[in-house]
Amino acid sequence: MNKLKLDRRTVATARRLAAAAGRPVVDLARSHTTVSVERATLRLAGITGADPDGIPWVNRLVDTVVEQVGLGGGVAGPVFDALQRDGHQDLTLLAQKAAAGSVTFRAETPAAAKRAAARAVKTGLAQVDRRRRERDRLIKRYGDPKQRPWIYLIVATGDIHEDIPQAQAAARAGADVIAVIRSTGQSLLDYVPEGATREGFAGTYATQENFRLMRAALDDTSKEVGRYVRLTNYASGLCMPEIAALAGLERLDMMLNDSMYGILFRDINPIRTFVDQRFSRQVHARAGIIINTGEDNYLTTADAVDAAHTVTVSQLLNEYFAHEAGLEDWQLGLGHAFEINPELPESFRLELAHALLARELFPDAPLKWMPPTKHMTGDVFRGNLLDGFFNLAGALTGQGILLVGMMTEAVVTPWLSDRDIALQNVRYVLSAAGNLHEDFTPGAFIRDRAHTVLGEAVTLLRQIGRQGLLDAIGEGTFGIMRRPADRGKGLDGVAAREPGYFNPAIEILDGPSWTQS
Amino acid sequence: MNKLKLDRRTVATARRLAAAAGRPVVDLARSHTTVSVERATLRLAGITGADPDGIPWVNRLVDTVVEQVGLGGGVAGPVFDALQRDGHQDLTLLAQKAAAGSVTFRAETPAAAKRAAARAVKTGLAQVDRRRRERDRLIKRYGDPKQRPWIYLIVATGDIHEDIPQAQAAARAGADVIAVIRSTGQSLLDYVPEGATREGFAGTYATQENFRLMRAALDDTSKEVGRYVRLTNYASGLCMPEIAALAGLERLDMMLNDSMYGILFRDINPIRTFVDQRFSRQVHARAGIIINTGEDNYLTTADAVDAAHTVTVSQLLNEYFAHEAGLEDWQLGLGHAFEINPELPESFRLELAHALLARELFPDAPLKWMPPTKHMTGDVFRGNLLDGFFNLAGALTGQGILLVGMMTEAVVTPWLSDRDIALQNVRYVLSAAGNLHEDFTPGAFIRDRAHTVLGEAVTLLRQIGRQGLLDAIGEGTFGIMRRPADRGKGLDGVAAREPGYFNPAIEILDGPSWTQS
Amino acid sequence: MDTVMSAAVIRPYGDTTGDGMVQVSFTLPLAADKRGEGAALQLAGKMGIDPAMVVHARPIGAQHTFFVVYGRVNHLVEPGKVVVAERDYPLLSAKEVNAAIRARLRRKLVVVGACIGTDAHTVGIDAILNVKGIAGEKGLEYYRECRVVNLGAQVAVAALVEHARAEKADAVLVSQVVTQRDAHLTNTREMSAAFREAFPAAKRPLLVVGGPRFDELQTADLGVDRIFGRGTTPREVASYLIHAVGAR
Amino acid sequence: MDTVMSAAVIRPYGDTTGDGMVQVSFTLPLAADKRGEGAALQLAGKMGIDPAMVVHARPIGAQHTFFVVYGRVNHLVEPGKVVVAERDYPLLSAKEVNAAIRARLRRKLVVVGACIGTDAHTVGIDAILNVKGIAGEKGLEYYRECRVVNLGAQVAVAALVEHARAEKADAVLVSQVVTQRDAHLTNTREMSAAFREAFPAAKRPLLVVGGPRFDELQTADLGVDRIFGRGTTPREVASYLIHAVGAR
Ligand code: B12
Ligand code: B12
Ligand SMILES: Cc1ncc(COP(=O)(O)O)c(C=O)c1O
Ligand SMILES: Cc1ncc(COP(=O)(O)O)c(C=O)c1O
Repeated sequence: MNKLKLDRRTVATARRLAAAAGRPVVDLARSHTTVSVERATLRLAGITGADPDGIPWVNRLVDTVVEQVGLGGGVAGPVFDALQRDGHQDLTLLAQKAAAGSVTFRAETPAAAKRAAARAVKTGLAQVDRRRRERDRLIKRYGDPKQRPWIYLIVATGDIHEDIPQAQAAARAGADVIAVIRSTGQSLLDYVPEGATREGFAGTYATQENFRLMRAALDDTSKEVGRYVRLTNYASGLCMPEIAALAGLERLDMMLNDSMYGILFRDINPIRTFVDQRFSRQVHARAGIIINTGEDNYLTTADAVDAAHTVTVSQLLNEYFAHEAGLEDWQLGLGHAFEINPELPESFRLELAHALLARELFPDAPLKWMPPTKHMTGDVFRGNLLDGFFNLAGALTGQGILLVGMMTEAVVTPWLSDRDIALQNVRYVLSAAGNLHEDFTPGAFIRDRAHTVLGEAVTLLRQIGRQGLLDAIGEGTFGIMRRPADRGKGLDGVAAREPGYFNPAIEILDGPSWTQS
Repeated sequence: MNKLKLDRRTVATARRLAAAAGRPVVDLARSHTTVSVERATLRLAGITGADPDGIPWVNRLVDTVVEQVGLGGGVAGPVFDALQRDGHQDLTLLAQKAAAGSVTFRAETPAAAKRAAARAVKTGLAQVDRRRRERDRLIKRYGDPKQRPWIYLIVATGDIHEDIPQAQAAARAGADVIAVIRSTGQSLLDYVPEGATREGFAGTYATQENFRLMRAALDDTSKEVGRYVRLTNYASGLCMPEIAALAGLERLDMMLNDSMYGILFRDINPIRTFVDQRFSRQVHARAGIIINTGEDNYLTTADAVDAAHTVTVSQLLNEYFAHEAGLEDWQLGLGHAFEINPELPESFRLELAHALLARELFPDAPLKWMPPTKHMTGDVFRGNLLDGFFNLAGALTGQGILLVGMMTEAVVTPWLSDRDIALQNVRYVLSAAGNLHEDFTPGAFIRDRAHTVLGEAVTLLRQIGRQGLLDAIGEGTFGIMRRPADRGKGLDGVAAREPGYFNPAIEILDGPSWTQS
Repeated sequence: MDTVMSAAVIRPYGDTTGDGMVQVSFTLPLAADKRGEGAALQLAGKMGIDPAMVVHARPIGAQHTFFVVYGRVNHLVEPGKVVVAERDYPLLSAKEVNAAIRARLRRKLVVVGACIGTDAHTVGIDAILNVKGIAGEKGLEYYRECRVVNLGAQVAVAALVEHARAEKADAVLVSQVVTQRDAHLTNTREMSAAFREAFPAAKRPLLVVGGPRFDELQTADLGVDRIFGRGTTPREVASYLIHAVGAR
Repeated sequence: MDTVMSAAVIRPYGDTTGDGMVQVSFTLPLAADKRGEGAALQLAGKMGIDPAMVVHARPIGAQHTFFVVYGRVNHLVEPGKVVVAERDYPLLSAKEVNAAIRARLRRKLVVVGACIGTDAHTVGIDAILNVKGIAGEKGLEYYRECRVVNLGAQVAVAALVEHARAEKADAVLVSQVVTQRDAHLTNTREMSAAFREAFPAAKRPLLVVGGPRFDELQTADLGVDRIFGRGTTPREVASYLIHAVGAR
């Protein structure tokens, strides 16, 4: 598609600048580790369960190791060393002992312990690989959605047992992807809750058991509807690496995973975020999971016209970081959103320009197109209309994943009936006007706007190249949020990798690229 | 505009065939008269008022004349003869006497009486001309709407005193044209009710006083909003000629006036309709009134895809009849509608094909684009969405007059809030996407569909040419309603014009075209 | 008509069982200020919504305001106490209807249909009567053992009575679509009164009325034998007719 | 807070004064059949809608049905009995606020703001506090005589109390946007209880809470001094603060 007649040279320049801006951050990620990266490694190595207060054993274990020998050498070595010395083969038991104060960890790890650690992690990754093959098989059996964009619906009751029937109802009514929205506050928890949960606020906790329950329910529904229904959750917040690992183990299909969201919107420390980010993406790459990036969020705090180019810049950065972590283009659900003030003259054509720019910049990525939220009001009648025009823009510009907007956006988390009304809306638009793109040939207004945004993005990338990405973030470049590199939550969970740093998961994931078997 | 690449020769053929099919009907109209044509003539000559039962004096007078001397010679002669013989100068008084049985009418009319009749009618037409100049002045003063399409809203409370504030509110909120919907049943009344009325069902009676009150109120509002707000009513039903005359006298700006609606949807006799039709259109031509034809109605009883070509045929016939009656292109609000089943795949693109066909066939006519009604349901959320796509289709295809759809179409006559929601909808679509036509270049699907419909229209016109329009109507060609020429209401009010037929209004209106002074 | 017995009590469902959530909209003849919002909350309260949230308030002119309210309604719905016009006759196929007419009447069943009063909406009655039918079902004209006389729109009650008499109608089917100012109710009552006056009870044709806004339980009030609402299909009507005419 | 006296009694307005027409929608956990519609009518009846028309019924899965109901509500709205949180202080310009602070406090007015609990919606509180402001009005940071400490999102109540003490806050401004499971109410109550415990009554900073779904009349219940709802502007807040702090 080249409806915008973008200049190939400018596009290449933009990519080059994004890589230059991202590279130092990748170096940072490669030279640090975090408690969550280490916990994720142990989770892949097989640790499970939580103490009676609900704190996972993996947290108790890693905390003890860090206390005793520090974080910078990696945790897997000391843990498997202790395990071997102890004679035990069970990480969870070891964690319980460690929590009771009866284990002493050592900084130096013998080769045998390292081998044992590597074996354990490989077992976990093999499970991730099996899950991926299982997905491929089920997709072959039940089929992919017939149409693009895929229809993506959220459930957000806070209670996994209300979520499940609602998700199934949505899938039966046409949803291709179900996202279980996460409880407020989970992103700032430095542990992953355990078990099936029923007490989230405006979302349900992301737990391994909830993942499992929902995936199983949607497998049933996939069979019923003859279409593989995908499941999404959030690899975001302080536990991003661990949740990525759990998602791989439980065959989730997509994950919200953005390079900067946690920094900007959860005030998580930038370095913590970038380190966690890289690991989580490597796991997603391996698991065949499609990531959804979070550029849409910027437009809830910044103006969608003024800040349009910051979305483009972020998409280019997300793309660079994703490729670097091993994700392929088909896994890049780069985000953007229909958030221009509807009172602005030509707002719809401006949306088309922005959406088409993303489409043509990333032709092979299944872009994730987010509905209006900021300018939705309690006027639910108008709301449903706006959502219809959002759906139309999605169809006209060939978006890959359509997050379905709800008329009650400004009122409540979606009701059962809201989803039904919203799905009807999508179905009408796609059926009635889904092919209107054949009759859509952007004129000067749309083309000029797209060129302007791309130009502004290049200028901003140059600027970021000069000052460094961390400083740019510190100065409020994205979403008007200022986030200095030495502030924010979770910084105490970060350490520079020490010379002998050992992490078998990273060794494998950083290693020569494995092929999907 | 030539986005469809219509074949000019086919278009010319279609017009030629329509003229051929219409000509015999015009001959019929020129050789007959009806009680309503005669009453309209007397109304132009100055008769007003009603008897204590609410029956207008003009009805009482015409009935008496017809009883005594028949209809075929025209009524104005006998009436002005009697008036002169009586020494009176007041038609209303004469009517009262005639009703009391104390006037004898003669068939032959002396020249002096004819001159008096012509003078009186000229006075009435002069008033119509004054009204037209007044409109021109007010438009110059207050201005025309800034945008196309003009926004057309209905009020339908049944009570002129509720209608007025609602119409004013609508105009303030952005309506360019207010239509006062008529009470059910009025079209079959063979008289025009008198005075201000408050008891209509699902519409308000069309009376001269109601016209006056509403026009005056909208003149106030025009001044207030700095935009001339147009007023519409119905010149339709058994009293079409009289209502046309009253509309001219009271400066209405548009009138619903279709060549076949009364036949098809009110079972009014075809000949009665065509005769009344021609007179009413001559009056509209003189009054500078824009007519709105009723093709949209066919699609409520016939399928909008199957019968698309019947709309085209009817538009061509309406155009022919209108030109023949002296209307100019800018006065032709030819009707069509967004009535394709929204469940039909590609329904929106089919709508675009149909709407664009009308646009390109009648480039100088202010097409009147009607909203979805038939497929509206009690789901008001979906309803508002459909109306939004209707508005978009209107903008994409350059319609002239947009009748604003209401989300409650399937529920109630419009509420105050429905109009407000509907206006917001229109405003959003026009502001956000009003210029999207710049980016709209119909592809093969839309072009092919338009060509198919035009082809089918030509075929049908040929067929009508062979069998005659009256027979075609008799066989259910339009709206699947079968209406034979010798049946239907109001036939007893029709007479062939006799050799000495005298009607000063028709003489003037048929005469060499007057120019607007 | 019957009443169902069922123990359960239910509430509206927003996104959690029992949450009782509903949406309401209305216009009040008040300005769009805090007082107006307070009045909207008052009304919501009287409707049983508590807590109620005014989520949208939009002035329409200076004297009216449109409100959208969301909230939890505290009424309990008792499905066990719901009274509905249940189908108290078997739903037959066209073939079965024809056979039943032959068996029970030994002649054709005569149906006279019309839109009465000033109502000109014939699509509904045509859907029931004309061959074309609706929703994939053919109309009564298609039934070999029915004789259908469809008088069309805007038929005066007196004329309808005359036709019914002349055709020896077994049943008279009347459609009413316009409901503003309760036109449908007024017209139906006028119609049923006229038939009762014109015919002795035993000879009176069955009176059936239909249209999208009728309450199917209002038969006694309107003086008709049966009411059909939104989405009626011809088969339901045919099955009812042979059931009711046969029972006479 | 005050009560208005007004004789009139009004009704909702559809298209005619006094018609009482309203629109309602809800989902019931019932199948989409006549019984379901009957239950919808029953609920409408309990809400005071009579006559009620079910104009739309759509199954959502096998066990739920969405209904749209129109009808006439028979409640009367008494604007005279409406109680609203009226502004009981003068609305000042930024200049006037600054002057009043100088005059009454002779030092800067200290405001500490935050989103508490797990709520991370800062746009609302930022609109009130940041220079940027909202609806063309600048936020409190812009007021020369205000010292604003905006703690941002997801602040724990204990941390908020500590900051308020450390900054010697005259007023604490808390935002709560997430309302699911009454999160906003729970968090606000926790916050006000903590402040009451931590400060003697005379020293306690003014407690102000805001967000789009609060009921402005609920101050006593929530233990705060003032509640601001949907569409609040910074000037209103600033005017209130100097009025209330000044009055202490
Ligand atoms: C088509 C239509 C028209 C066509 C009618 C063509 C025709 N020959 O029938 C035309 C364009 C002529 C028309 C004109 C008007 N219409 Co009209 N029209 C409609 C529309 C769009 C669809 C109605 C329809 O055909 N439904 C499809 C049929 C199949 O459904 P149905 O009627 O409900 O019938 C089913 C059941 O109810 C039942 N049923 C119905 N009758 C009977 C009878 C029996 C015996 C039985 C057993 C069952 C039965 O079975 C049927 C099949 O399931 C509605 C809006 C809407 N979307 O509903 C407005 C609507 C009905 N019209 C309306 C109005 C006001 C008018 C006008 C009066 C406007 C005006 N003042 O000019 C005019 C004049 C009409 C008149 N004098 O009555 C209003 C009525 C408002 C109200 N509630 O009072 C509506 C609701 C639109 C609106 N919101 O304003 N209309
Ligand atoms: C922007 C936004 C976000 C942004 C927030 C960015 C940021 N830094 O604030 C992002 C994308 C991060 C976000 C995330 C989420 N959001 Co959010 N979000 C919104 C959205 C679209 C707009 C809110 C907004 O900014 N309004 C504009 C401001 C100016 O209005 P306001 O907050 O009402 O403030 C005004 C008044 O209320 C008052 N006021 C407010 N606070 C205060 C305080 C004081 C002291 C005073 C005096 C006045 C005052 O003055 C302000 C100016 O007039 C709403 C939907 C909508 N259209 O309303 C959803 C919404 C609020 N979000 C919601 C949810 C559920 C979430 C998530 C929890 C979803 C999830 N599980 O992932 C997450 C997590 C957030 C969390 N942990 O809290 C729900 C809340 C549902 C409910 N009623 O409980 C909403 C309603 C969307 C929905 N329907 O689901 N969200
Ligand atoms: C990338 C990403 N992560 C996470 C979230 C959700 O926020 P929270 O951090 O509260 O889970 C979002 C918001 O939609 C997001 O875009
Ligand atoms: C041309 C025309 N006349 C009249 C009407 C109104 O019908 P009635 O005959 O009931 O006034 C319509 C319907 O919209 C119409 O299109």
